[in-house]
Amino acid sequence: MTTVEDPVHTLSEGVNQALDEAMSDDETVFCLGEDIEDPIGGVMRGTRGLSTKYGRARVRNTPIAEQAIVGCAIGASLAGMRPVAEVMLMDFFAVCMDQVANHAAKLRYMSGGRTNVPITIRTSVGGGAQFGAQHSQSLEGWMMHIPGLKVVVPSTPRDAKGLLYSAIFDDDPCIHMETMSLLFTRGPVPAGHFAIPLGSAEVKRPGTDVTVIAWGKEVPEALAAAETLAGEGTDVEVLDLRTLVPLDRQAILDSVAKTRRAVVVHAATTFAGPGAEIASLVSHELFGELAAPVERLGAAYAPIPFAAELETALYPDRGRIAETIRAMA
Amino acid sequence: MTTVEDPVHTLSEGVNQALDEAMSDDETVFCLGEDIEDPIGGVMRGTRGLSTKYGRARVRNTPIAEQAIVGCAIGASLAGMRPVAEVMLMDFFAVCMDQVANHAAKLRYMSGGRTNVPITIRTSVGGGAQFGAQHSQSLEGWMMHIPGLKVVVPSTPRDAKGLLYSAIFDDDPCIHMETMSLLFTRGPVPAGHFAIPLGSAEVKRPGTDVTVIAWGKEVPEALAAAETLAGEGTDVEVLDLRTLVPLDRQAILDSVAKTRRAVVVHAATTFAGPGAEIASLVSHELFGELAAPVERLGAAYAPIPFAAELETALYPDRGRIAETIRAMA
Amino acid sequence: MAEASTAQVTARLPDDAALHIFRTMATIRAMEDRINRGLNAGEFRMTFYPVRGQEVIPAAVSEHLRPEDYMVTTYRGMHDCIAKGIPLTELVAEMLGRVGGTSKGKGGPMHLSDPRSGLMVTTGVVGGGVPIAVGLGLAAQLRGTDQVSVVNFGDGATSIGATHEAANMAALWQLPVVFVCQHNGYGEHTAFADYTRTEHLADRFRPYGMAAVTVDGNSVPDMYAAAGEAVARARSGGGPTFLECLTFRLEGHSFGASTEYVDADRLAQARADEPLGRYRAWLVAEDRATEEQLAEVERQVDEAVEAAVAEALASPAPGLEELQTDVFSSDEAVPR
Amino acid sequence: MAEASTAQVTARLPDDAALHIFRTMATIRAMEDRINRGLNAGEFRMTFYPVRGQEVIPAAVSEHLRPEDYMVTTYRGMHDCIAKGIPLTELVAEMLGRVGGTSKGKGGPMHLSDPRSGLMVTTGVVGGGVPIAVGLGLAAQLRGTDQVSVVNFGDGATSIGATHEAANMAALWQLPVVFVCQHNGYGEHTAFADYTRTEHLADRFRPYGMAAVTVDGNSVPDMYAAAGEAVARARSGGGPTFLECLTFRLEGHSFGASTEYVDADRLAQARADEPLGRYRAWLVAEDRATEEQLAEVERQVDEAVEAAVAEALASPAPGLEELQTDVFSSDEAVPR
Ligand SMILES: Cc1ncc(C[n+]2csc(CCOP(=O)(O)OP(=O)(O)O)c2C)c(N)n1
Ligand SMILES: Cc1ncc(C[n+]2csc(CCOP(=O)(O)OP(=O)(O)O)c2C)c(N)n1
Ligand SMILES: [Mg+2]
Ligand SMILES: [Mg+2]
Repeated sequence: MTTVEDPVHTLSEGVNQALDEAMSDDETVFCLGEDIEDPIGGVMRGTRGLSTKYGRARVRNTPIAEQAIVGCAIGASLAGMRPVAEVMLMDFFAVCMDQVANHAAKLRYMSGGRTNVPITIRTSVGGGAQFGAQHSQSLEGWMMHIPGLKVVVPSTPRDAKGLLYSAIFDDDPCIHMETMSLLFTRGPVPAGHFAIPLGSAEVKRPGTDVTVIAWGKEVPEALAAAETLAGEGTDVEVLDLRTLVPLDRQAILDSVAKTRRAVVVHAATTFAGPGAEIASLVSHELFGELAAPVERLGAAYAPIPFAAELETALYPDRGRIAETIRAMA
Repeated sequence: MTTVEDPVHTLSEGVNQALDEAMSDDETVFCLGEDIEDPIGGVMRGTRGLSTKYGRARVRNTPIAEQAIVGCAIGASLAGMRPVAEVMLMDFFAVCMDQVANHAAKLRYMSGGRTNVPITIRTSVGGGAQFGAQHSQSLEGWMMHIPGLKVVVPSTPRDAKGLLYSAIFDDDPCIHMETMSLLFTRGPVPAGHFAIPLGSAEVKRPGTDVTVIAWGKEVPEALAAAETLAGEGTDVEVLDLRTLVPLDRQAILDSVAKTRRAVVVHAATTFAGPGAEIASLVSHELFGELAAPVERLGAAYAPIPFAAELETALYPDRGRIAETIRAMA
Repeated sequence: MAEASTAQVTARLPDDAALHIFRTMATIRAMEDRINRGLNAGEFRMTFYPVRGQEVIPAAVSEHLRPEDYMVTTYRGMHDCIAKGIPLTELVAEMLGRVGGTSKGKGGPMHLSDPRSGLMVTTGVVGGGVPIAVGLGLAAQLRGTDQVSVVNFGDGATSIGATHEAANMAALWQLPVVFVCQHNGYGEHTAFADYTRTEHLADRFRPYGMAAVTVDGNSVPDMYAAAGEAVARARSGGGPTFLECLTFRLEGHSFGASTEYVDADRLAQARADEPLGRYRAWLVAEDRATEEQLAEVERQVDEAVEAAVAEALASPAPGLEELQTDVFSSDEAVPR
Repeated sequence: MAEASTAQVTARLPDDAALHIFRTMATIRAMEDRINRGLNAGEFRMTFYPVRGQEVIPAAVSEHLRPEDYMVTTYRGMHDCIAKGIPLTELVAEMLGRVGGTSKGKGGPMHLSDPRSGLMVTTGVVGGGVPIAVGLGLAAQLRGTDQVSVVNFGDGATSIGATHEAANMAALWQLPVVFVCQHNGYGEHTAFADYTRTEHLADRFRPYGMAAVTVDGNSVPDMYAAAGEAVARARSGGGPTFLECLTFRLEGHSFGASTEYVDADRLAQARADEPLGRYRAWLVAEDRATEEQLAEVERQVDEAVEAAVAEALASPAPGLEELQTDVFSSDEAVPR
């Protein structure tokens, strides 16, 4: 657990520390991506300082060529390296999904276990910053649907450090989603070596009346809604899934079995989105035991608009989460 | 409705007739894709005869370059054409998702309605034919999750003709999924002009005890299971969604409101798959009115194996559908 | 090379074109200056991708284009949009996310488009617009019109696959496409020499079977001549051309972004030699225009820009009813 | 050109290599013939992509490789797999979907791999393996080993973006990668001239800053020499090479597929001049081997192939417990 002594850092610094620890622990870890070398150190600063510390062989800028970036990481991993590739924004997975879904995810199985792909793909997830329809998408739903990919979405600096470290040393391909709106939020981060196992959700706020299941961008919104509702006498439990694959099924079912009410909240589009899996799981496993239907709150069905007023309306926020919960009581 | 006089054709012929009708009706309709010209006329024969009839300007072979194929279709459509692009297999959308998801799906919205993308992308969907992990995927879940794409999945020759014709003349980008295992199955197809509006599911078999919601590859399996169960006194309704976007929400809810039991069956991977949207919808809208939890039957969570014994076990079939329904009684 | 060709082509730049190119460049510069003032003063916010130093390219290219010709560009495309003729007020309003914008504020600065002026797509995905431009060219060819499709992209976009797929297809079908590679020396924070060993990008595209030339993108006479040949070739059915237009990015990747990775001397020198000032002096020196004429043009474009920004700022944000319109041709198709 | 270089390089093909190349080619041919017999007789089923006529390329390339060198190939890669040394029984068993296969029957003919023999990936996606091979080369460079990474792909794969992204990256980083483009004249049912205006594919890759040569892929001396230079260059840190290996596809795209779109005369002539027969005659004519020696090799490889197929056929199908293993490193991660 986090202790009071833990120094405070941003989520971006948590990412940076995990990369630093991993590179110093293991020669086979290296980073590749666009603009990741110093002085820039990544457009979101995740790799800042690392090319200076470990050299440009192990922290290398690439051409603007995501298929080559991810494919190159896959190849190096087949030869025993642990590459950490950066795809600048999650929207750009659309140009390299063949390497991600048809190769990284499938090579272990297609080789009957003779090869494996221990890569980590770090990516920034936009949304809420007026970057427009092509620079704001949360596409974890695509990744979850492809057997063979692990999907990690930290919402705090501490989780970012611990989960990314585990992802890098995991023997399967991991997608590490770094939520832009949280990158510079601050929180305690254990110094030195620190890992959080993949597949363990965390109760970010215990409660008894309703469970909000969230990840990434929406976790702080859920916590804020919980605060508001506490004042109204409703005790909300906030479960941060942290990894979507592996999915902490038990944590979800235990919490909702207790509260008998569930709301799934994410920044991805609601329709055919990741929340549908969680909602179906809960509705099926707890059939007859729920006090209300499982609610799903995600982005409205539309490309992400530029105008701030529209973009704000697109995403679920603390207000809509609170409203939804009130209506379930 | 289909009349007894309708001539019998394969699903592939239904596709071919829709293309032929559309090209003869409208000069702006043209086809592009790999190996679509005669004598081959498409590796699945969908365009057979059309380059001979309409010339190689309107039915044109392309290089092996799906980003260029789809992007070229988008550009031509912005200029008022109605291109029908062929992506040989759905797995290959992974190399062109940027054009599909970041451009075709978003351009209308990103231009505030000043432009639109009336393209149709035809694609064959494998599965069950021992083509292996990279040539067998059903990826409709990816498409449904991207606002702006329409998704069409005929299961009969008649539906293929009527739906494809509507897709070609629809003003939005449509993905037309042609299920390989059904391509050469036969059924009545109305001669001449024939269109089925997008967004209308069809009850392929009326029933009162349980609703099986299916599309594409799994529709015949559902019908076969229904026959078996009829003999056991269980009356199964089979609802073929036919289009996933627009989704015929009303047809789904009406049927399940009547039967109070629902099973969603598809060839796509179950986890985080399209069935989760349907199951969540039904569980939410009919909360408290269902006699059993909504069941989801899809492909097991694994890359698609080559060995026939394993591939057969991966997909839901008539046997597993029947078992599942028996267990719900 | 720039020298030589300048000499031989100068003659081919008519006075009216020379002046109109100046007006276009001055408008682009005035708009960028006005946006910088607004951003620095906190008058408004937007993500802005500077085009300073790249004005010559679209100004010269568009001189050969008609409104019905097609153009595709990128996030760094304000200069292309202005040169192609997007009304200034709609342009600024869109960049500000106002309902009076080209996309009612739903697209934003990275997604400017206005089919009426032929600006069909602005994409934020590197390389994403290139295959689309090929399709616009195919439509013109299939229809038998003599429209031309021009696609603008950066040097960094030559590293991504879509650009190559599109080039091969355009050459194969001899489509009326002009590939305008605005080679400003950087892909975001990475210098050209750090992402490829290719010396001249034109050498990569010639083997597809298309004309491919390297031109001084900061020289109006050179750009005017090279673009003229490319557009004429496309219009007359001669197929595509790749123009490697050498220029230099005078600012950071986006407004306010650092340039610490850029060689300071080279940057200082490039700024001192910036193309608008260079061209202005050339016009006077060559007796193409008088100081007074140019000052008058500058006065006019400042006025137009000022008016456009004021009008745009007066435009309200789009209403919430816009959130789920323009998703499909009919709102009924939108899943609830 | 083939003529000239043949003359000058013949000397450089040592007798033992010449004979071993014959053995490799004969094994590939014997396996293809055996598979055809099995398929025609209905003895077994599989999707099969003929390699007949392309045997020289991997036989000559692999002569310069070590087991620890890496190779990546495509669905049309049985010849590459055999040349790189995948045990024949495991190879056939995988193509038949048996548990004794390289992937326990879970991969199939399009996904043969065996890290022990250095065959790392067989992909079914055109162009998909090229960036992966670049990464294998990068691993060797980072580790400071002198391993070489060889990637095989078809002429049609030069139209797809991934191949270009990979080429630029390999050249930029001077990686030990050999790009072996097996130019057999067709991409599925489309002829080379119908999908590009490029004359020599090597011209497209040279501008990335790598050595790029066009070689007669049906001539053992030429292929042996060109591959030798490329592999030596890679091993010694000299960077990547693109080899455009000219050959001809003697069968349809896949077993049983039509060849109606292929010029009948050209096909007949190519079949008459097929490389194994041509090479066999050359070995005897050049006194590199006697008729008896070659007949003995053929007897041995037939025997080996026959034994491998028999053993593979005796291997059972994978058990159902295999369905969800090898998805992740631990089965617990598999969602229920
Ligand atoms: C596919 C993709 N990868 C990465 C990015 C992030 N990105 C935006 S602009 C840019 C640099 C592009 O450089 P260049 O093509 O030279 O254009 P310039 O910005 O210099 O005009 C990058 C990497 C993107 N938008 N799309
Ligand atoms: C991305 C992608 N598009 C289309 C296909 C379908 N396809 C399989 S093989 C093939 C032809 C490839 O031609 P070439 O690269 O010359 O290889 P060859 O088959 O001649 O060895 C095509 C189009 C594919 N496998 N992958
Ligand atoms: Mg640039
Ligand atoms: Mg070929």
